[in-house]
Amino acid sequence: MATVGGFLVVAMVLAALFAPALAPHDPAAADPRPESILLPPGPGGVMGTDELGRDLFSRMVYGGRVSLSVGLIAVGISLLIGLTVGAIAGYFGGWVDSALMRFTEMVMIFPAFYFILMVLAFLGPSLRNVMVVIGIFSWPGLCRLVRAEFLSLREREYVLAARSLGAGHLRLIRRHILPNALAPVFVYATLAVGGAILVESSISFLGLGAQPPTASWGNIIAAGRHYVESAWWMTLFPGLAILVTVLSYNLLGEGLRDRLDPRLREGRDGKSARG
Amino acid sequence: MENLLEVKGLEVSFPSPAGDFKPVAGVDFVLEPGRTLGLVGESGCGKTLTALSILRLLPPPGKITAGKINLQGVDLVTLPEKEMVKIRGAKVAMIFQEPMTSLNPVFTIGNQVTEAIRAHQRISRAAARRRAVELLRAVNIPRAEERLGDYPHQFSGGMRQRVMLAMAISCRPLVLIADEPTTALDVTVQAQIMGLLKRLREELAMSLLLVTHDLGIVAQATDRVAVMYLGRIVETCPTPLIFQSPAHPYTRGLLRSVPRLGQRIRRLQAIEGVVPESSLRPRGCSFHPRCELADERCREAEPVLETVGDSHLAACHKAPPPAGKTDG
Amino acid sequence: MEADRKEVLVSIKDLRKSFPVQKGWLFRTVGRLNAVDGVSLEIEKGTTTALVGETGSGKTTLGRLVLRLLPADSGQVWFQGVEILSLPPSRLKNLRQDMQVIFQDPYGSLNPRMRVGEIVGEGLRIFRRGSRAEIAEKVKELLAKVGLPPSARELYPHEFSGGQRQRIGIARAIALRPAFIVCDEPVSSLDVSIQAQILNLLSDLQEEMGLTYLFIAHDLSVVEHIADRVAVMYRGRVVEEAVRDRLYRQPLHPYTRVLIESIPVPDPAARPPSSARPAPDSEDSEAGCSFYSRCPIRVDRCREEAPALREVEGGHRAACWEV
Amino acid sequence: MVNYLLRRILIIPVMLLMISLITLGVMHISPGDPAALRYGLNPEVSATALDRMRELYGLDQPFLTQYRGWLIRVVSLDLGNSFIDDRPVQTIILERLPATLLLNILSLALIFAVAIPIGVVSAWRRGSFFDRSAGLLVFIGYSTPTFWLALLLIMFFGVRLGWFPISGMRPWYVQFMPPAAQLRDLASRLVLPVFATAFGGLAGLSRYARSSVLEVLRQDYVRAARAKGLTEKRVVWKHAVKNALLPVVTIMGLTLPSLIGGSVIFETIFSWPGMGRLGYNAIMNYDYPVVMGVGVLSAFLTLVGILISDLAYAWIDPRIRYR
Repeated sequence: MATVGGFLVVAMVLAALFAPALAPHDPAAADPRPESILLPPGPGGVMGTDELGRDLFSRMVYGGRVSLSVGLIAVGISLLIGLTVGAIAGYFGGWVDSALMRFTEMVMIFPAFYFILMVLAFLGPSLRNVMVVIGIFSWPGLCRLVRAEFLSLREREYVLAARSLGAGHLRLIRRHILPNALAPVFVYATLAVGGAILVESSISFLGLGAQPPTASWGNIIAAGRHYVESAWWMTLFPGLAILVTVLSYNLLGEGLRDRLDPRLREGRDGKSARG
Repeated sequence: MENLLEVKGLEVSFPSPAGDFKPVAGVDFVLEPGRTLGLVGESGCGKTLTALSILRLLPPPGKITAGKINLQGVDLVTLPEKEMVKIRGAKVAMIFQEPMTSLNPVFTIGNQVTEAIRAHQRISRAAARRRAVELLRAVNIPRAEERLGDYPHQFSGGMRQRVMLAMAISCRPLVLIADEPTTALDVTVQAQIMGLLKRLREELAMSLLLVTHDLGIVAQATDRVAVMYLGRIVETCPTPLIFQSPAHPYTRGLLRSVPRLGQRIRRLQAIEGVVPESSLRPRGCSFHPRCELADERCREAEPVLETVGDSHLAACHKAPPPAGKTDG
Repeated sequence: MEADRKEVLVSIKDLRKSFPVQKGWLFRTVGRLNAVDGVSLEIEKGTTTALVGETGSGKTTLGRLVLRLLPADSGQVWFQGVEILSLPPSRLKNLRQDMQVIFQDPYGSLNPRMRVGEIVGEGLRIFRRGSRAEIAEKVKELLAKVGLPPSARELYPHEFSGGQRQRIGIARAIALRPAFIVCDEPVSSLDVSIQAQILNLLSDLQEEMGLTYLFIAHDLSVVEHIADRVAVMYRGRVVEEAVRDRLYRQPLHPYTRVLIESIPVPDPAARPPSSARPAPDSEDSEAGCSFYSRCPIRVDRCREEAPALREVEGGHRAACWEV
Repeated sequence: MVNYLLRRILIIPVMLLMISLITLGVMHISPGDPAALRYGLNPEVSATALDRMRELYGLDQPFLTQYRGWLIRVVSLDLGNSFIDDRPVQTIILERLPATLLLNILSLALIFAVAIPIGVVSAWRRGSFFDRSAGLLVFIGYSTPTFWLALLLIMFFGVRLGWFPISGMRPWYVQFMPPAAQLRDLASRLVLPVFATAFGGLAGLSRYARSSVLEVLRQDYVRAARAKGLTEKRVVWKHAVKNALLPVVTIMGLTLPSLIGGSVIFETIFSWPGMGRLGYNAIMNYDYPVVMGVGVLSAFLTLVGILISDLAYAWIDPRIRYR
């Protein structure tokens, strides 16, 4: 499962990197003559053309760049915030923890999507803003995970042993706590990339993400929405692309979880069955 | 005496990609009516899995792959699951090592005890409730009637084990399996639970299969003992004999390494080496790498349980012949 | 008896620690639990002092307070003439070289992502005791000392059995040549055959390195084997303390007696363990003796007034009105 | 318990404060930002809006003064008037609220009714054909962009097959029909939006329920229940399900924000006259008072929902009910 997911993820990253080589046409090159708009998939283009006569396949390839970069950077931002806040809360505990967690809870139950739309509309929709805003609203889950790991790890006896050997805060975190907390964080981050891509596509669909003429899967669907009855390909292909991309991150994440997180491993090894 | 429960050649396997491994590899013992058999061994020797096999409650993917478990002449190994449900809790009951987690936290004690009663007896709710109160009194829980409405978290570990015991005896089982019933409890509570167990066994004329690692408990509470090592029984005899004249070097080593109250010695005599993983069972006698008497034969041929004395069996090439007795 | 007394290495004075009692998922504080409730104890150099008690008696907490792995609420701990609870962190670090700890759980006490060599050598690296090569050499020696092959350095903890892991933990604890080690139930999760090996190893090391142990345990038979002095704890207090032989031959406190009588002896001819009265469902009164409700020899005074630990005779202390 | 609930309720004003602060902060920056006007979908509206904003909030004044003014209005339940049609914001929102509640409550009910049985059966029959196919479906469902799914539904069931109407909730002509027919009309209009709204949560929750039941099935008390002689059915549906519900209920509370976010999309796609579409249109038209009103109310609804899920948790778990 992880292998399939990993393969797809790599393939898609490569496609995004080499988009100019892969796309047969300029994604923004319009050809608004009646005979070249809304062409079904065929010799003119493997995925047909859109309402402005642009080659849909080329637009899809470039749209992939948008989705991937938004997904990765937004998760990067949320990792940065989540790891920092979670580590501080979990390591120091006490009132620091309470204060940070109250705050995290609030962000968590915030009707984030609505506020993302609002912020984007008021500050101006741009891809950079989309990444930042998604990152800012999506860290609480990660933060809680990191905190829980830190809270439990810092009570482990091997951490106590290191403390009794005179290890300082930095050494404890770097050598003893962080390495043991990273596996679930990594899994979570992988799954979060899929989630961020979904959010980005919804935002673009609502017209507040990537702005035309930049192509993104979400805004292609938004444009295709008006031709649902006549040009199904404009809706179908970008949707499938999102589905497959998100699916591959989820597959990768779940696969990693099965391998890295023994608590969720379903098959039991012999040791746990020892009498 | 007629045998109530007879286990013959029991083998438990866990399939794994690296090949099946057999934590229980040929176990034989009999349990006589009204007697207590102690199943003794260190962690990983397969004693708990042996006990769970009798109720067919092995954790997946574990399976019984060979052997017979005869209860009053009925083989439990081949019994359909539908019939097996009628045995569990009714004819054979079990209590476990962890009283803290063996009760469901979201149901009241009353609910769980009456549930055990009504699983096998067709009686009204009210009657089951009355019976539950009787049972809680039988295991010395104060204010039994009030406590029916309480939840497990309102009970201490010792009290929870009493509740488990109440459920286990609710259908007057023929056999009670107690898997390390006091290991998780403090020594003073342990003494209470063991006393209670002994009393109930006598009053209800049950047979008790007591799984334990504690030779003190064996000495105090059992009639007969079976010592397990790496999934096999290496020695079995009436309890006093194991302390007077242990025949297997492992048993001797075990007895020597236990610190005893009031008998302080300069140095404990440890058994050297470590217990290997059951997946890496040594060839020949599985104890030979740790045995000071081991020779070529022990490395090659696996010893079987043989009579070494009056109802005393041991699986050792070096065990003394039936006539003579050893001083250990 | 007093004349035999050796130099005191660790002196604990009126140590206290309470934890908030939080219940359920809401983690609301419903009261405070006095885990360690005014304990005073002296530990002589080169000896083993055992701390015995049941679950929740506060013995593990006491061990961690003494090492300052947990902050105490009040009280003092003197170690080699220094009061360590008031020490600033900078000076505490140096002190760490002289006091170490061995834990109960050989599975949880070793970092699963570090090689054994790194685990054992960590203290040496923290205090820069030599170059890389010197530390590697030192680690080999330490492993040999606890009975492990030098090849163990390259392996991870999960590749060892429980007893071997406990040896690794011991090697880590003695790496800096400490004077004092808190052994927190070091053998209670091991099988008896392995338990004896580890107990013997601890005795050998004590002899060789002149170590002082605070040996925390719940098993009185093990304690009798290894301890020079024994302190019995009940609900956060020391209720009896004496030289080993005195404590086992003439236990004064009723709790100690119950404890000793409850142990099943591996001898079918021995008397069966007596079962004491069950624990109460109600809490004991705040003011009185904490053992009141379970005590077979209680009198009215015990309910009103808690007895202090006092010397009965020849260094034998007990906290009971009836002795 | 009471204490906890109080804290949960107290968080509401704090949360509302934070929301209004963010909203106002963003507004404070944005109207002066030409970028907003350039990218605005309707420059004329935003230009008028800007003037009205100045007038309404006193944007020339310092931020805190503005905020104080706004707070006073909120406390006196005066959210201002819409820039578009000059009606009071409360009135507009109250008109739209029932439609949103109807949609979301129905989809919540659908999620619960379908996801939990799927999760339980998958866990119980782990590795079976049912489990594997449910797992696959759930996985795909989890990765599907739901707005796209909604379009496909419209395309297929609405346009091609013509089974269901594709937009609106209550067209004007409905009032001339008999009540039963009105209800039937509403039901047919609800099918697609409810399904689309529930889809994402359905996948997530059934997977969650499955792993939660699996976890419970590993517990000691499940083995103990089997040892009592209970049938497998009873073990699963009584002992496992109630425990497994605990984490599911918690996650349910946390699903609410995304349900509300989903309302924006689905109500827009299905032309559903609810709060989500109201909010979206207000955002696109820079109708600040309405934007703020919808934001505050949806935050409030989320908090109420989470409060309900906390109560449900406490109701199931006796460890909380009895402090």
